[in-house]
Amino acid sequence: MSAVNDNRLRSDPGIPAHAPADAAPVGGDGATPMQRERATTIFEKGAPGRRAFVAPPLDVPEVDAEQLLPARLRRAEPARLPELSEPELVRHYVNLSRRNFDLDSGFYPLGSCTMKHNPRLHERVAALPGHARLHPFQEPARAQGALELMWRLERALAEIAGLPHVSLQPSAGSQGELAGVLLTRAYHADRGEHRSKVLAPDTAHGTNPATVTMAGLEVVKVGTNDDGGVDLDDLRAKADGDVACLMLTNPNTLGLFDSNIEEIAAIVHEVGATLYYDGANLNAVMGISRPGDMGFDIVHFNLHKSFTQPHGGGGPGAGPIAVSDRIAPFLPRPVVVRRAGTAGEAGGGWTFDLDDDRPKSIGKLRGFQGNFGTFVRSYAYIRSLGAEGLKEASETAVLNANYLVARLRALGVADRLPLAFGELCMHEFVLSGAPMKRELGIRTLDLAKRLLDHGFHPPTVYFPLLVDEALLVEP
Amino acid sequence: MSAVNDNRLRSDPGIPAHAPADAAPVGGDGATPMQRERATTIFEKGAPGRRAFVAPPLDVPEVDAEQLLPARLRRAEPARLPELSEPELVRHYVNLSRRNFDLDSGFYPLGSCTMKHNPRLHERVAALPGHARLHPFQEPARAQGALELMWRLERALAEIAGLPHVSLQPSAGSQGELAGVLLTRAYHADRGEHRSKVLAPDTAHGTNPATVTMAGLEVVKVGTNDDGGVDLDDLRAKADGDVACLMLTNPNTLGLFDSNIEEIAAIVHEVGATLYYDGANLNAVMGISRPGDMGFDIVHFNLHKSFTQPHGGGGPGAGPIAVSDRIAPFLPRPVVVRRAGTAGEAGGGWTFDLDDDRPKSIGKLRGFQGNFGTFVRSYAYIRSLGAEGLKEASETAVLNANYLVARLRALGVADRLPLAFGELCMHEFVLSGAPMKRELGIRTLDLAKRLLDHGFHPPTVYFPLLVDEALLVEP
Amino acid sequence: MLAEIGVGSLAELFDRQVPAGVRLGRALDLPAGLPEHEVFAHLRDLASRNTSTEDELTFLGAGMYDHYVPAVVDMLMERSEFLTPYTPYQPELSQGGLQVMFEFQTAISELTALPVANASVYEGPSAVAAAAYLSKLANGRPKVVVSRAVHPHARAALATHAAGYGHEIVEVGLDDGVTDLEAWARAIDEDTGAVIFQQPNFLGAVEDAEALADAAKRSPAVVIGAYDPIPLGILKPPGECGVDVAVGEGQSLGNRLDFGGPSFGFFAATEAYLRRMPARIAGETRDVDGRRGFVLTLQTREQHIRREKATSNICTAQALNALGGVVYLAWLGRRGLVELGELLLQRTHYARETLTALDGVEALHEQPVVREFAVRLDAPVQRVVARCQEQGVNPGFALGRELPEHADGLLVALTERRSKGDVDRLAGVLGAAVAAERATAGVSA
Amino acid sequence: MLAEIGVGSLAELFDRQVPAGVRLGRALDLPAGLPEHEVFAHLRDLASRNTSTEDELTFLGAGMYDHYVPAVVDMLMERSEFLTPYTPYQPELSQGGLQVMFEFQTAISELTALPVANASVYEGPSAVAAAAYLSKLANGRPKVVVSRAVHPHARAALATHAAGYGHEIVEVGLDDGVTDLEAWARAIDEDTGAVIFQQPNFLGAVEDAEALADAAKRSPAVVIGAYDPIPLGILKPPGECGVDVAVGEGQSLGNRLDFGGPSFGFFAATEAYLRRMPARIAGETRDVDGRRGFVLTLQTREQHIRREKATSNICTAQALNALGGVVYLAWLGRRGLVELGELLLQRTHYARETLTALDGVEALHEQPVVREFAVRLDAPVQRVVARCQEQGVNPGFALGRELPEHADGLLVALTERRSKGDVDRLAGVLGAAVAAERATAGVSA
Ligand SMILES: Cc1ncc(COP(=O)(O)O)c(C=O)c1O
Ligand SMILES: Cc1ncc(COP(=O)(O)O)c(C=O)c1O
Repeated sequence: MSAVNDNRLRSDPGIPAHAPADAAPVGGDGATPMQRERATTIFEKGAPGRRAFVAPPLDVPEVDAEQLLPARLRRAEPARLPELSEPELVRHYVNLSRRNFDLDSGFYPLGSCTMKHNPRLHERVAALPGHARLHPFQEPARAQGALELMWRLERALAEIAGLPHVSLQPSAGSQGELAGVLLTRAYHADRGEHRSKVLAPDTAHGTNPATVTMAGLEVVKVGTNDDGGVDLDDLRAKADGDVACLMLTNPNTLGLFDSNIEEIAAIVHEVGATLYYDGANLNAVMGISRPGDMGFDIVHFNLHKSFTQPHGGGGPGAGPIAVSDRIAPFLPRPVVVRRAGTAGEAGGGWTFDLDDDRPKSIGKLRGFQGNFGTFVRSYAYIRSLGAEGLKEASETAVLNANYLVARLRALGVADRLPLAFGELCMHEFVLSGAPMKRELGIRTLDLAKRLLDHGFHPPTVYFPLLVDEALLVEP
Repeated sequence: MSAVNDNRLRSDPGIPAHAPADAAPVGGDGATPMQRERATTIFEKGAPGRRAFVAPPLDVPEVDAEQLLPARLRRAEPARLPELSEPELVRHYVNLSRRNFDLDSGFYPLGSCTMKHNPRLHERVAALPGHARLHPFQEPARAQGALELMWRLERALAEIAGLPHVSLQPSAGSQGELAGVLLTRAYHADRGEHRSKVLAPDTAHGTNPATVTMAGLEVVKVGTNDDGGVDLDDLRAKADGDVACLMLTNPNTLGLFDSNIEEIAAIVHEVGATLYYDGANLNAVMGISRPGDMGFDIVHFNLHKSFTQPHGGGGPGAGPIAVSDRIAPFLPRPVVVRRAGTAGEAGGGWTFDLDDDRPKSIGKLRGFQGNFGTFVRSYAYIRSLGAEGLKEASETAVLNANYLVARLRALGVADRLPLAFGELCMHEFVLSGAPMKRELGIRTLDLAKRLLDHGFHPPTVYFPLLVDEALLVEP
Repeated sequence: MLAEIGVGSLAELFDRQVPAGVRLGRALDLPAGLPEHEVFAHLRDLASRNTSTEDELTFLGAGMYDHYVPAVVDMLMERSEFLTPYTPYQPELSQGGLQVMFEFQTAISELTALPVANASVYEGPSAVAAAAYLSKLANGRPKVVVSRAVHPHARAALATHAAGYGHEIVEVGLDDGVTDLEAWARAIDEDTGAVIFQQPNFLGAVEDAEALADAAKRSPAVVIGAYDPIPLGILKPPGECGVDVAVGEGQSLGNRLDFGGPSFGFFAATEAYLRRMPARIAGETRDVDGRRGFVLTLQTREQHIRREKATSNICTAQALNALGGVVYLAWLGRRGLVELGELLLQRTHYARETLTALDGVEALHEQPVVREFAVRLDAPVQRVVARCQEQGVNPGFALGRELPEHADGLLVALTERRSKGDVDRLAGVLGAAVAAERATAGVSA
Repeated sequence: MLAEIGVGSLAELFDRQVPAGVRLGRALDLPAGLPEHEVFAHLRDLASRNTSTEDELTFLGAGMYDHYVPAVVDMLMERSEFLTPYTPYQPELSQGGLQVMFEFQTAISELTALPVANASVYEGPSAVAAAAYLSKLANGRPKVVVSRAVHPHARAALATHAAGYGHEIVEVGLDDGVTDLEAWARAIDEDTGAVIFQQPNFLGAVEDAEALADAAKRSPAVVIGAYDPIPLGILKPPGECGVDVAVGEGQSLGNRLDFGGPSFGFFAATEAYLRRMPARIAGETRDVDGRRGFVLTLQTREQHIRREKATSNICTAQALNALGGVVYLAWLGRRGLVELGELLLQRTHYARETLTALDGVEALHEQPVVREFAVRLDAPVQRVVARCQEQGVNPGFALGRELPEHADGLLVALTERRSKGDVDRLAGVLGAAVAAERATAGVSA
C-alpha cells in the first residue's frame, strides 16, 4: 500500500447506503490475508430501516413532540448512520478485526511502546459492575473502593518513582507532560518568576516540544554526545535563569541510560530549574533506579506502556504524574486523600475522599478523576507482580534487548546495521541503517516492508530523528 | 486435505515438548489462510518449568506429604502437560481460533443445524455470577432465580410444542431421544406391555437408530413416498402391536412438511404406540404448527439449533423434552415445581423447588439439573423475541430457503442440481447431485470443495442417505 | 422475494405445505418481545435471587468444585471463532477446532496415562453409563458391579441407561469410607461385564484403585474408574492401576459451575477399546502436500452408515467446554497441576484436623483425603447447614440429601480459593452452629 | 543468554550502564505478588465497596450517563485484535483499526453535520480546551467567551490550558437556565478568538444554538459547541446552526461509566479547520494496485517533523473507546438514534411534570429539555440526596457541588433504562425525603 494519502476524509456520499459488496477476491494473488479483501465500510452495508436496537414502547402519556421541542430546534433529516441488523454488524467488525496485527499475531518489536503483555484478568476486573458502572459523580462516601484503589495505586507509583506525591488525572503521557510543564510554570510563578525556556535533547519524543508550545513556553534543543547521552557542555551553555525546566527520557529514546545523569541534575538545579522525567521508558528500570533518586522533580508514567493497559490500537492510556514536595501544592485537583475514619472494617479503618480545595492547584486537565478503568488494570498488575515481579519485568526487558543485539552481532548483521551508539543497551536499541543504505542500497523502509512479507511487525522506523535511517527495536 | 486418517490419536511422544516450531511458510502458495501455517500442537511449545498458574504460598502448617498420601497411591511422574507462559498460551489458542470458519466468517449453509445467530447478550447474561457461579447442590431455597428461570423456560417450551410437561434435563438432542425412547418403554411397561420395535423413516437422522439400539429396542425402517413423506402403505404394514413408537422429524431431513401427518398419527396411535418428534427442525414451524397438535406424544428440542445456544464447534447444547399427560409420570427426575409460597415479592409470591420423589420416573440421564447455562441463553432468546418474533424467525427461515431454491431455478442451476422432491420447501432443502454427476462428471464432494475455494462454507453433503449425491442446504 | 418464489404471501408459502388441521391459527401465548436492556435487567434480577459462590464462603463440592476459572479461559471460549462454528464436518475450515480436540485428547490421555481419549462426552455421570454400555458391547456379560461410593447421580444415570440396553446392577457397600474390598471381590464373577469405582470416592476417600482393579482381573469385566481430574496431579493415574476405562466430570478444569452444566465429561481407555469409544475423536493426518492436519475419525453414527450399530448416539457433545478444559490444563502446566494437588492435600488435611477438633464433629472415615472429606455431626445436619448459611458460610454438602445411611454426614470440599483463614472461619461458624443445635436439642429433650 | 551478550550476570548488565549513585540497592517497598485468583478476590472486594448504577436506581448524569452498553460493544472491544495492537504506524498491518477510525470519523461527521472529524481526543472537557487552542492557533485573538452553562469541568480544563497557551476567559451568565443572549452578544468583540456554549447545557436546557452562533458571526471568533451526542438524533446538528467546531464527551455512546474514564472525546469542524485539527485522522487511499485502504494522515507531531508547531500534543488517544462509539451508533442505526431521542424526550417531560408536582420541588427553569432537567428543592439538597440513597434511589446531581449559585438545585437525568415505573418510584422517594427534611427544619426553626 502506498503511503500516498488523497485526504478524502469521508466516505463518498455518492455511494448508496446498501451498495452490494462485491464478492471477495480469493487466494493465489500473493496478497496477505490482511490485504486481500475489498474494503467496504459499514455505511455501504445493510438495508434501509434496519437496526439492532429495539426501542422500548412508550410507557408515559404521549405529549405532542412539537410542544416539547419546537421545530426550529429540531433536526430535519436523520443523521445518515449505518442501517444493519445485529448479525451484520458483528460480522462487519469481527472481519475488520481480522485485518489487524495484534500482540497474539506474532513478534511486535515497535520501539518506545513497551507493553507486550495484556493479562486477561485485567479485562475481567475492569468489567466488574462496581468499577464499570460506577458514576464519576457518585458521592465519595459511596465510592470508597474506587478511591482506595486510586490511593493505593498512587502510593505504589510514588514508591516506584521515588517521588512522594502523585496525581492520576492526566489521560495519557502527553497530557502528563503538559501537566508537568504547567506545574513548572506554576512553581516558578509562585516564586514570582517567569521563565520562558524548556530544554530538551534532540533525541526527545515529538510530544515534548509540542507540549512545551501548548504550555506557552519555548523549546531549546540540547545536543547529544558521542555516547548517545546529553552533551554536558551544550547543556551548561544553555542552562540559564530563563530556563524553567529540562525534559529528559532516561533511558532515552536510543535505549541508553545517561551515565551523567547526576551531573545533569546538578547543572539544572543550580539555575533553579526543574527536571522533568518522561517516563515512557520506565520499564527498563523499575526497582533498579528511580527518577526521584536521579534528581527529577516531576515524572509521568504511561500506564499503557509500563503497566499493561492494552494499547487498543491507539488508546486509551493514562499518564499519571509523580512529583517532589516543592511541586506538590500545584498538582491538579481534586486530590485523593486518606483520613483516619469510621468507615469500619472494610476500609481498614480509613476513609477516602476527593479534596478539591487546593488553592495553588493548576486546576483540571480534564473531567472527573482520570481514566479510572486503566487504574484498575495497572493496580491489578502491580499486585500480581509485587516488588520482585516488577524488577524481574525490567530485567527481562533489558536482557532480551541485549540478547537480540548480541545475536545480530553474531550473525554479522551488525556489519551493515550497527548499533547507533555503544555496545549495550537498556530495554530497546537503535540501529543505524546508514551503512546498509550506502553499501547495499537498501533503505530502512525497504527492510521494514520486507519484514512484513515474513509476517513480522517491523520495528519503529526513522525515529529517533537524530540517527540516519534509524530502526528502533524493542523486543 | 485428504480424508485419509492414519488413526494416530496422540501426538507423537517422540517429539520433545519444546521442539522449536519452524518459521511459518509464507504467502503465494495458493493455500488458504486456514491451511497456510504449519500445525504445531501446544505440547511442542514453551519450555520446561513454565506455567501461567501461580500457586498460593502454603498457609497451613506443613505435614509430611507421605504421611497424608502413601507412596503407593501416589503418581510417580507428573502428567506430561504443556509448559508455557500465559502470553504463549493465549497466542497459541488465538492463532488456532483463526483457523476456524465461524458464523462471522461468511455464509454457513450447513443443513440440519439451523442456528445462525448467537446474540452476544446471551453470553453476558450466562456469565453473571448468579448463574455462572451457582453450585448445583445449592439449596433450592437459595437458588430461586435459577429454578424460576427453568420453570419459565419449561412453560414457554410447552407452549411452543403444544405439550404440557417438560424436562430440561437431557444434555443434547440425542440424549433427549434416548429419554424419549426410555419414556416410551416405561409407559408401555407400566401398562404391562413389552414392545420391541421402533419405526423410523429411512430419511431419519443417524442418532435415531443409534438411540433405539441404546435403549435396547430394534429399529424398523419405513419407506419414503414420491413426495418425500412417509410411505403410508409401508407404515400400515409395519405398525403392529409390537411397535413401541414411531420417530419422526417434521419437517423432515429433506426440508419437507409431511402432508399426511394427521393420518400417520392416527395409524400409530391405533396400534397403541407413541409418536416421537425429533425437534431438530422445529424452527421451521414455531408459532405456525405444533407437534402436540399434530399428535405427537414426545418432542425433543435442540436448544443449540432452535434457540440460539452457540454451537461451540460441537457443543454444548441441550435437548429438553416435552410430553403429553400420559407420558408425564415417567419424566426424568428431579422435576421443577412451583408452589404458592411465602418467598415474598421477588418471586411473585411463588416458591420453586426440585421434586425428586417421582416413583415412576425413568430416573436420571445425567447429573444435576441439566445444562443450565444453555437454558439461560434460550430463555433470554424467547424473552427477546416474544411470540411474534419466534414466528417471524420461522417465517424468515422458510422464506430464505424458498428464495434460494427459486434463484437456483432461475439461474438454470436446477437443471443439473434439482430439488430432490417437490417445488417448495420449509427451512432447508435437498438437492440431488445425480444429474450433475451423470452429465458433467462432477460429484457433490467436488462441488463442496470448490465452494471452499470461493470462501463459502459448503452445505451438508451426502445426507440424507436416501438421496443420491445429496446436498442439504439451510441458508 | 415472494414473487421470485411464485407465491402471493408468506401465509401462502406455509398454507401450501402445512395441512390446515395442524396449523396453529393463533399467536403463541408468550410475553411480547423485550429490548436488550430489559432482557438484561430481567435476567440480572433472576440471577440476583441465587446465592452464588461469590455470595457466601462455600465448601460445597460433591462432584462440582468452585475452582478459579482463569480469565484466559473465558476469553478464549468467548471468541466467535471458537464459540459459533458448527461441528467440524469440513476439516478444511475447522483445523483450529479439530486441533483443539486433538490437544484435548492428548491432555486427557497424559492425565490418565491411558493411550486413547475422545473429544468429550456430556458430563461425568452419563460418562459412567457410557462406559458401562461400552463394556456391554464389548463382552455382552449381563452384570455390572458398582461401588456405593460412586457418585449417586452416576449410579442413577447408570441405572436409567442400563434399564434400556440391559445390565443388571450389583452394588457393593463400604467399609470405613471406601469400597469393601472383600465384598467387591466376591461380587465379581464370570457374568460380570464391568466393575465401577470412583477415585477419590463420593466421601472424599482415596480408594486403593490397584487392589480394586486387581480383583477384577480374573474376570472378563472391564475395569471402569470415575476420576476427579484435579487430584490426578498427585494420585496414581488409572493407566498405572490396571483401569481399562477412565471417565470423569471435567467441570473442575476451567469450567463454570453453571448450576450443573454445561461442562464436559472425559473418556479414556486402553488401546483395546479404541473402536468402541463413544462420541467423536479427532485424529492426526497429512494433506496431499504432506502438511499435518486433523480430522474427525471413527465416526460410526450421525449421518453415517451402520447407524444402529453405533457405539453411542452422541452427536453434539461439549467441544467448547473441552476447549476450556485443555486451556486450563495448559494454564496450570505440568508443574502447576502437581503444585495445586499438593496445596489441596495440605489444606484439606488442615481442614479435617481443625473441624474434627470441634465438639460434636468427628471424622466419618479415616482414609486419606486429597481435596474433600466427610465428617459426622452430632446435630441435625440440614439445620446446621442453614444456620451456617445465615452467617454467610456454606459448610458443605449434607450427605443425607443423597445417602440416607449418612444422614449425619457433611461433605466438605476445598479448592485453591479457600485459604487457611477461610477454614478457620468455617470452624468458628460450624462449631457455633453445632453447639446451638445441640443446646436446642438438649432443651427440647 | 548472558554469555552470548558477554556479561557475567544480570546485575553486571545494569551495573555497566546505571551509575552506582542512582541505583536503588534495595527492593521496592511494595507487597509481594499474588496468584490470579487472589488478585481477583481483592479487586472484587474493592469493587463491592462502590455503589454502582446496578446497586441503586440512579438519575445521576451531569456529563456521563447510565445508558445500556450493548453486549456486542463489549465483545468487540475485548477482541485481542482490537484490544492489543499499538497505534497503526504500519498501515499494512492495521487496516482493520484504520478503517474503524475512518468509520468513526464518518459517523461523527454525519452526527454533527460537519465535514471533518478526527479519530478521537481524550474526553469531553479537554476537548473544549483543545477547541479553544485551535482557535488560538487559527486567529491569535486574546479572548475566549464562555457560557456559564458549559460543564464546570470543561470550564476548569479550559482555564488550566488557557493559563499555558494564553487566552483570557470571559464568562457569560444565564437567564432562566440558558445563556443570557444579550450579555453573550455584548461580550463578543474583535478580540474574541472563540465563543463556547454547550448543547443541551449543564442545566439540561436546550440552547438556541443558532442565535448564539449568529451573535458571533460578525466577529473573528470560532464558534465552538460542546454537544451531548445522544440528543443529536432529534436536535438540530451543529453543522446546521453555524457552529464551526463541535466537540463532546462520547461516553454515552456505548462506553462504560468507569468512574469517569476512559471514554472518548469527539472533535468535528468545518473544512476551514481541517489542517488545524488536533490528534489523529485516518484518511482513505488506494494502494499500488488500486485497492482501497486507509492510513493515518496529517500527522504533524509524534515522531515527525515540525514538532513544536504541532496543533496538539496528543499521541495515544482513545481508539478503542471510539470503536465502542461507532459500534454503538451502528447498533442504534439511523432510525434507532431518533427513536431513542424521542423516547427520552417524552420520558424526561413526564419526569419533570411528575417531580415538579411534588411539594417543595419546582422547576429551576422553563426551557425545553430532552434528557435531563434541573429542579429547585425547598430543603437542603445534599441531605435529601442522602435520604434517597438510603432508600436505594440516587435522585440526581446536587448542583451546589459545582455551582454555588444553585445550592438548591438538583439535576435529574434519564436514559432508556429508566422507565415510567422508575420515575414514579423516584417521585415517591424524593417527595418523602423533601417532606422529611422540611419537617426537621420546621422543628429546629
Ligand atoms: C518517549 C515518549 N514520550 C512521550 C510519549 C507520549 O505518550 P502518550 O502516547 O501516552 O501521550 C511517548 C509515546 O508514544 C513516548 O514514546
Ligand atoms: C434431525 C436430527 N436429529 C437429531 C440430531 C441430534 O441432536 P444432537 O446433536 O443435539 O444430539 C440432529 C443434529 O445433528 C439432527 O439434525
